[in-house]
Amino acid sequence: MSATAWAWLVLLFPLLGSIAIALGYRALPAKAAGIIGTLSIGLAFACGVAATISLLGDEPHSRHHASSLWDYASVAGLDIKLGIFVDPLSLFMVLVVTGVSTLIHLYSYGYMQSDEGYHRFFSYLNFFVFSMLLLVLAGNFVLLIVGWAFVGFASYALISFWYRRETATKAGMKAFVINVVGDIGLVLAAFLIFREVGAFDYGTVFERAPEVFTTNEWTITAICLLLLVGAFAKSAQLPLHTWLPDAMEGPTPVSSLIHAATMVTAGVYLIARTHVLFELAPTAADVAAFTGLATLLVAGTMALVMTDLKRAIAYSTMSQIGYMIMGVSIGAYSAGMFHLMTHAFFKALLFMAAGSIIAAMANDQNIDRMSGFGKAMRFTSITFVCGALALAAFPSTSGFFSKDEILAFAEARGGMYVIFTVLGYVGALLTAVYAFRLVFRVLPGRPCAEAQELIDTGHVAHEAPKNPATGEPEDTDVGFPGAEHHIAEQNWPMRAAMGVLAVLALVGGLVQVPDVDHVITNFLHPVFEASIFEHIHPSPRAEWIGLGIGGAISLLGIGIAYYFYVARAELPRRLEARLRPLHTLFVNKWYFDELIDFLVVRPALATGRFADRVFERFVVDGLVTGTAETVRGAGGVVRAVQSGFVRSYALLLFAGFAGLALYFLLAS
Amino acid sequence: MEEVLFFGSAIGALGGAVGVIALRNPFYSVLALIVHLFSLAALFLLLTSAFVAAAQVVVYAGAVMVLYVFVVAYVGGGGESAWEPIPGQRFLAPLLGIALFVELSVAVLSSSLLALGTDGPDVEAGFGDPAAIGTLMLEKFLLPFEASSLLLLLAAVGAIVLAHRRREANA
Amino acid sequence: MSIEWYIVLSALLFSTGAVGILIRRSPLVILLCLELMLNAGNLALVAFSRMVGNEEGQVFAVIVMVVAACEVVVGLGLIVAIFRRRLPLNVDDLRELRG
Amino acid sequence: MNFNEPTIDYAGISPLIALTVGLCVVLLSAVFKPFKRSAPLLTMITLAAAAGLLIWHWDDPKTLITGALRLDDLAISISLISILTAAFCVLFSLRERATEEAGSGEYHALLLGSVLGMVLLAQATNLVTFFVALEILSIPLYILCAANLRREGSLESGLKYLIVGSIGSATLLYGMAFLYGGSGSTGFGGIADGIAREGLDGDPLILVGIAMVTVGLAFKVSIAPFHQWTPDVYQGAPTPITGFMAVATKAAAFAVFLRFFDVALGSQLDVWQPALAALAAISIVVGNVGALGQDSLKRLMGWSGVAQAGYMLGGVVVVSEAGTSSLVFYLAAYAFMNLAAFAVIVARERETIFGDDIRAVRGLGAERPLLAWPLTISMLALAGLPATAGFIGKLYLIEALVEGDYTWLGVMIAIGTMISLAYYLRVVAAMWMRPEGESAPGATPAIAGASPEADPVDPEAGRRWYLVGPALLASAATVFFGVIPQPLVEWASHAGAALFG
Amino acid sequence: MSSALLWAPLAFGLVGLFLPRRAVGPWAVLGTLATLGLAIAIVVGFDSGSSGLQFVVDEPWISGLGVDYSLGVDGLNLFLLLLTAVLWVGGVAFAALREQERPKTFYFLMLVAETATLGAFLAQDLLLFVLFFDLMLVPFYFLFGAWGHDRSGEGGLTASAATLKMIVYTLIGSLLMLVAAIATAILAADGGNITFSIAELAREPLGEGSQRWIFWFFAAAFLVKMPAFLLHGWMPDAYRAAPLPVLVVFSGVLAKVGAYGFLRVVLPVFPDATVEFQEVILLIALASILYGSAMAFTQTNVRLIAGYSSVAQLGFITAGIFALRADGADGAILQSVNHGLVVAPILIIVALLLERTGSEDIREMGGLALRAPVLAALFLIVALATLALPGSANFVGEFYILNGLFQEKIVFAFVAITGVAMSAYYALRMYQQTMHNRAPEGLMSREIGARDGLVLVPLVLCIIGLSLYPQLILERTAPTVEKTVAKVHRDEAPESKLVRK
Repeated sequence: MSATAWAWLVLLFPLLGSIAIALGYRALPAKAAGIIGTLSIGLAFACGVAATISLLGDEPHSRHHASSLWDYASVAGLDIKLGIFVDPLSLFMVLVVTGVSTLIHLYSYGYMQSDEGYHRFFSYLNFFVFSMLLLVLAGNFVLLIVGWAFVGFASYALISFWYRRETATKAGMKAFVINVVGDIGLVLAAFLIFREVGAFDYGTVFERAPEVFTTNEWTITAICLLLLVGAFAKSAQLPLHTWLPDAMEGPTPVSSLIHAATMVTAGVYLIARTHVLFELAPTAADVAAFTGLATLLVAGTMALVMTDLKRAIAYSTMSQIGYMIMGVSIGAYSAGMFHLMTHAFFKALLFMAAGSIIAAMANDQNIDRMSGFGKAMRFTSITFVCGALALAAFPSTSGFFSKDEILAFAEARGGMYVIFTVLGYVGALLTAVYAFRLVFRVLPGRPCAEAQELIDTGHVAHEAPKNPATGEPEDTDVGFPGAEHHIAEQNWPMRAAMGVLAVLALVGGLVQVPDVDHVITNFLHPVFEASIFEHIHPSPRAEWIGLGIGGAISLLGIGIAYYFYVARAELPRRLEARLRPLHTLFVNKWYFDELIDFLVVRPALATGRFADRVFERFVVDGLVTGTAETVRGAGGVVRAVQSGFVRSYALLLFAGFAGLALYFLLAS
Repeated sequence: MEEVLFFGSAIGALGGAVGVIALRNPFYSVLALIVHLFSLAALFLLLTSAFVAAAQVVVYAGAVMVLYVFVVAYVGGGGESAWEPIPGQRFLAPLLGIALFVELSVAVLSSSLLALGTDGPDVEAGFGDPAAIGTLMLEKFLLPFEASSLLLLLAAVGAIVLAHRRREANA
Repeated sequence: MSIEWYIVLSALLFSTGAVGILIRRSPLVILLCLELMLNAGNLALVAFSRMVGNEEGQVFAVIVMVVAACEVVVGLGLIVAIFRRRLPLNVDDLRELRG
Repeated sequence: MNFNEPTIDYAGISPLIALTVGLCVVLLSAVFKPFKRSAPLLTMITLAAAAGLLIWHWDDPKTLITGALRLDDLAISISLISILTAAFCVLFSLRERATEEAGSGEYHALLLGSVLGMVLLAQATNLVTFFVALEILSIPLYILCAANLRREGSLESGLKYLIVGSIGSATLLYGMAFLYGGSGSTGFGGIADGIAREGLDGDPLILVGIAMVTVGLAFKVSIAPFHQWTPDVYQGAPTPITGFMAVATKAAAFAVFLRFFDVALGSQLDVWQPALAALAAISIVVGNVGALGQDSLKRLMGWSGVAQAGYMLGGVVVVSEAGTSSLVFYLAAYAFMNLAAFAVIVARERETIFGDDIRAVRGLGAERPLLAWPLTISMLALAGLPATAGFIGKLYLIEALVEGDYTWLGVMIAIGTMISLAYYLRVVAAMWMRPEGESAPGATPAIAGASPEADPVDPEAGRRWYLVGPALLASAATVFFGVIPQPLVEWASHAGAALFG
Repeated sequence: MSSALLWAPLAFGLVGLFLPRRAVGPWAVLGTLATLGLAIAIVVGFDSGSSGLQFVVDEPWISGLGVDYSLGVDGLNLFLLLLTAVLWVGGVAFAALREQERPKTFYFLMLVAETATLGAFLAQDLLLFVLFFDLMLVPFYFLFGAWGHDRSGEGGLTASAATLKMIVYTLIGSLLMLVAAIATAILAADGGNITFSIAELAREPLGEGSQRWIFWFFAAAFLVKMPAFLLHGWMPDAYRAAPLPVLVVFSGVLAKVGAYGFLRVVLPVFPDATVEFQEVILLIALASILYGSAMAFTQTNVRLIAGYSSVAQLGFITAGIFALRADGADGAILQSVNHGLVVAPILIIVALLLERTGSEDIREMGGLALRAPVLAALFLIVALATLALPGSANFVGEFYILNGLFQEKIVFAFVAITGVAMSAYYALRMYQQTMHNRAPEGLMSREIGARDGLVLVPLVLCIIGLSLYPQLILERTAPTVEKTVAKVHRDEAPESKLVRK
């Protein structure tokens, strides 16, 4: 069976799963939904593997296949088929997505058990996976946009999964609208591409692009910038990132799947996928790279001060994606994708661990209230630490190799790109610090009430949960985890998922060790062989030096974290007091929300209100009533003349007579 | 001589007319109209239309005016108040009158029709005498003539409808 | 005596009649004024008939007299009817219908 | 002294004879007790006979009695419209108060007289006939308007009509005098020749003559600014008569309008065309604007009549076959639309205490669908909405106008129609929709209903065959000719051909 | 075939008048279903390859005036006909599930409306088109007025006032269009014999000068009907007054007739004027998009949200047409169908919400999804289609439109696309506020009933099906559109860009 056939199956299973669960929302027992959901993704993963194998079967040069089912909308010179494009890159994404998703489904199977909306959840989740796969497998820009929007919708649906929470619905709306802005960017890019190249499908576009465009001509730059709008919106890069932290309103598995492992990395994939165009528009590429850099630093600072566990991790996600964007835009494609993969492992893991802690805290996500879970939840803590280590790029962990490869490449490209290496390491320091800040604030220390209860009784029971944001009581009937929580330890599916990921987080990096093996690079090579950066290869020496520095920095970071949060726990307060303005800036997320609110939201609403209150009433309606009034007024005059005096009638008659006669006299 | 006659009767006609509209008491107005009619008849004679003149005297001054007098006597022609309820009427009415007069005369005087300036062609003796008129009426204008008789009938019926004293039966 | 004189005179009479209708309120007098206007027409007709030298105008005039008579008859009939209904014999007071 | 009697084509004048005889018979029937109630029947027979005789002459035009009359398809079609209207009027007049007041015989005799006048007028081809016919048409109407002697409004309308009408005739006469003077002839054809012979093209004498004739005719068809009598008289007159006047008078007057201006004054075209166009525009505006917010339905019809006259005058303005045909078509359509409406008004006037006030038709849709539908259709048709004869009529008129380079007048018609929707649909709304904010029915009776001389209420009037029947018939015709207009178009085009063919 | 399709609803309506009250509803549904059957038959029998007219009927109707009864189907109207048939089934069926007062009249009018609308789409004779275009309004005038809601209590208008406003406002356009149509025919004929056949008129266009003013007369009619920005004054009141089942078809179909008119009449017959005024119309379209969206997200009444979003959507459609490129026009037609398919379910859902919450104000709703998951799901799908989520047919429509605009007038495209973002906000907001968040105190929601589901689900299935295979419409539309757009000589094949390189 050909790779494309397998690829179609990859798409098919999640879709079927989603539909089946949705239609059977009354018939199916809860567990069944979970099982179907998990299985369908598992099958998708299997098919993905099969596709990969059959792809590896054929010549490196011919490792790309397009296949289409039917004409989707092909008239008037536009040619849009329902087609997919299978090559190592897309399959790499397929594997990462389906693989991680399977584990997260498994995790959710346990985690969401006490949730009323169980069917809905799995239906949405499957739909998300389908959309994500559509995104990565799409064979032309239009279908890419479709997948792009579908994941956006799925993310919306899952963010506002607990839809009775005002905070959740608001967050969902925010995420959706910002993502639509991204879509628009893509759509305009597509138009421009069509205008210049006359086609939408990858094959034609990438083939013709070099002869159609001259490097850095404005059109290609415009195209790439528009693509970037889409990428940034999806991957939460500055300044379109504000939706991501709010998205943490959704159930934790969602955060771990969509907002850590898969969807948010779509931007990275997009740039890698369209690298042909970006290499024609270096300016745009640099813009992307610098944005990535900025994001990774800014996000890092925010992650440092957040007291909300999930939000903190979310910011770290932003910053990690910053690395990837940076990587793929400076040409370190395989490195970027590599980091994408490792990040998927450890970030998903971190969220899962955080999830089980938060569950134990009855959805209180405030780390100030957490402590002593090390004893209370041993398994969770271990996995959490694994994740943290990988994130902090602790030597030999997955993050260690992937992050470093990017920086090494930047260094190898030389010139101004060295900046990326330098600041990249600064970011790395930040990362290590905030990662272990979390670890040290949550795990060690005197157990807090919940932790204690857990230690004593082996389970926790709470009064009706409250929305931490608004403090209003949650109504559990819409599907909010009830008073009875599922703690990771006590639930094998969750353990399994976390265990596997923990291992991957630790050893996942070994697939790509300088000088030793280059599994990913080799696998992706056919995609990028035409790239102009293909010749750039950091020397093994440089790489090992880089690794050395990286390891040192991460250890340093961990050390700092220990010093601040364990050894001298009162220091942070003092520091805050010292650097008050900086701290407030970070805590308020650099005021991005306020900025956008001021620049976009308010004006829009103001216009709307003006239109409604003033324009509609006075101009539009005035147009109608005005005319009506004039006519009616004329009527009044005519009827006033109709006085009922026969003599005045006669008068008018004679007047008319005189007038008429006068006209005729003049005409004579 | 003709001038004298013309102006005499013209003044009579005009005077009569003015009398009609100026005199407060309807009864006097009627009398004024009679004067007017007679002088008009004279003018007709000047225009060598004997039959019309005769008809004028007989029909109008005879029949119609008598009818008038009766009615006035019946309803009692009280004078009317000088108060003018319609704004501008008293001011506009004469104005319009003058305007009409001017326009009509201009139309006549500025006409390029030469015959207007003449006394008209000299006509043979029979012109406008009953015989001639009668012939026309029975030949060319037979239908209008008959029709007008029908009109008289209808008018009579109308008068009955309007003026007959209704028996209270069907009221 | 040229025809113009007659026509101008008739025009004068016509206007007089018109003015009369405009300023008088008694229906009786208004009827009289209508007579004036018709007679002005007659005078014009007869004068013209003299001018063009055929009697058609005169015949017309005679018929107009008949018509005038009929109008008078009907008008007087109306006046009588109104009088019988005990309504004021003043056209200004007959304005129930207006607007 | 000898005179050679004119050759008289008795066949040709047979319709006139029929009407005359019928008139006399009806009049006599009033005198003999046994026939007291037979007047309506006799009238109907007379009308039928006349109509038959007219149709008999369809399509063979001839000049009658030494050029006094011209019996052609224009005359015939117009006469038929008048006769049809009269027939409806007879039905409406059954059980009508005015009929009893005036005495059935006299009433119908006068009606027939008026019809006779119209038939004459439609055929008239010389000034004298023209004038006499006009008077025969008008004088009975003066009387009929006042026929409901108990009601002040009726008398008032009669007197107003008489006074203003006589001014109109006097003016008309004076204008005729001028034209006679200028051309030395009283025949339409003669006038045209005379003007040419004397070389009086554009001579003030002639033109002012035309002006005065225009005033006289415009008054008859109630063109603004000579329209003011219309609403008052329409409202005051007995409703059947109003219906009759509204349609028949217009038809006849327009017939002579066409004939006189196109035959006698065709040469002065370029002078009077713009004037008439202007008048048309004025009355379109004035009529429609005046009708807004009228509560009395008859009055409303009066104002709308002014506007409609404006539309129709367009047919005269463009001196063309199409113009004539369209005008005739519109008149026919107009007859159906109006008669349907008046049938309903008569019925409601008799069965409610509101007289002809709009409140009389409120809730009609639920109460009397058989009346509501005709009135609705007629209103929609008058408003020129599609699938009604009214739409086709407007289409026809506008097409003629555009062909005659009077597109702007066509646009005026369109604009007028828009305004007119406001009041036509108000009536429809009253019938079908929940009453607007104003006082609920029965709160205060209408002016007409309230006055002591109110006619007795006949709660069954809404079911009488002689009211419902005509209403349905007329509205059915309105729709029929809206959907299948071809026959009527053919018919009208004959009329057009009569003048220009 | 075309004739059958055209008259079927009317026939059923007439029969319905003579059925017992209870049977009318089902009978009407049957009628609409039969019509739908015919429409489907036409779509099936349609030869997607050809660009010419099919199922042609061409009989002389009023030969005197050059008006023919000529119908035909081609790519432009094929799916609009189908849409009409579908939505009418939806609207009538939904109405039939509820108690209607005066059911006979109600369903009769509904079916008349369907015939009129189908007529407007089918007509290939300019005057026939105008006729049906005007006729469409009449039944809706009654339906809104007599079965509508009185809003005078809440600072709005009474039903009759609102509907009067609507009809007068919209007829202003159509009446001018009547004049314009006639002028077109006569000028085109000049002297020769008149024809209104659109194909004939398109053969050789009029002179620049006359095209200019005639173009605007037509444009006015279409823009008002849509309604476009500044001319939408009638819309809010009408939408608030309308009974929902009627609004379903009204807002679903009638607006499209305007857009269709541009394609059917304006582009082919007035090509030069079209090119000349392209920018002006595009500006109006943009204004509609932005203003409609801006209004839509300030409104809290669900009807008005739907109404203003329609303004925006029609803006898109107009923009697509006046891109004067094949792709734009293709998108416009596709989008017309899509919009019809989404706005109808939305309004049906509004009706259901009204029955559950007793309010149409989204501020007074919330949390309904809890008890009505299915209803919520359906609503969600519709909402997503409304905001043209990529993957929906609406997206394809907008994509084509905007692509056409982009290639033709890049700046306009950039402005227009902001409308997409806004639509995302207001559509989602409408869904969230009603289905999500906390329910107000004492608000008891309930699941959608099976029979209502029977009405709603098929519509939603149509949306989904079309989303999966929009090519269905596009490939049948394309050939005719190509031809139509070619008429304005602006059609560049997209590849031509490549030649430059």
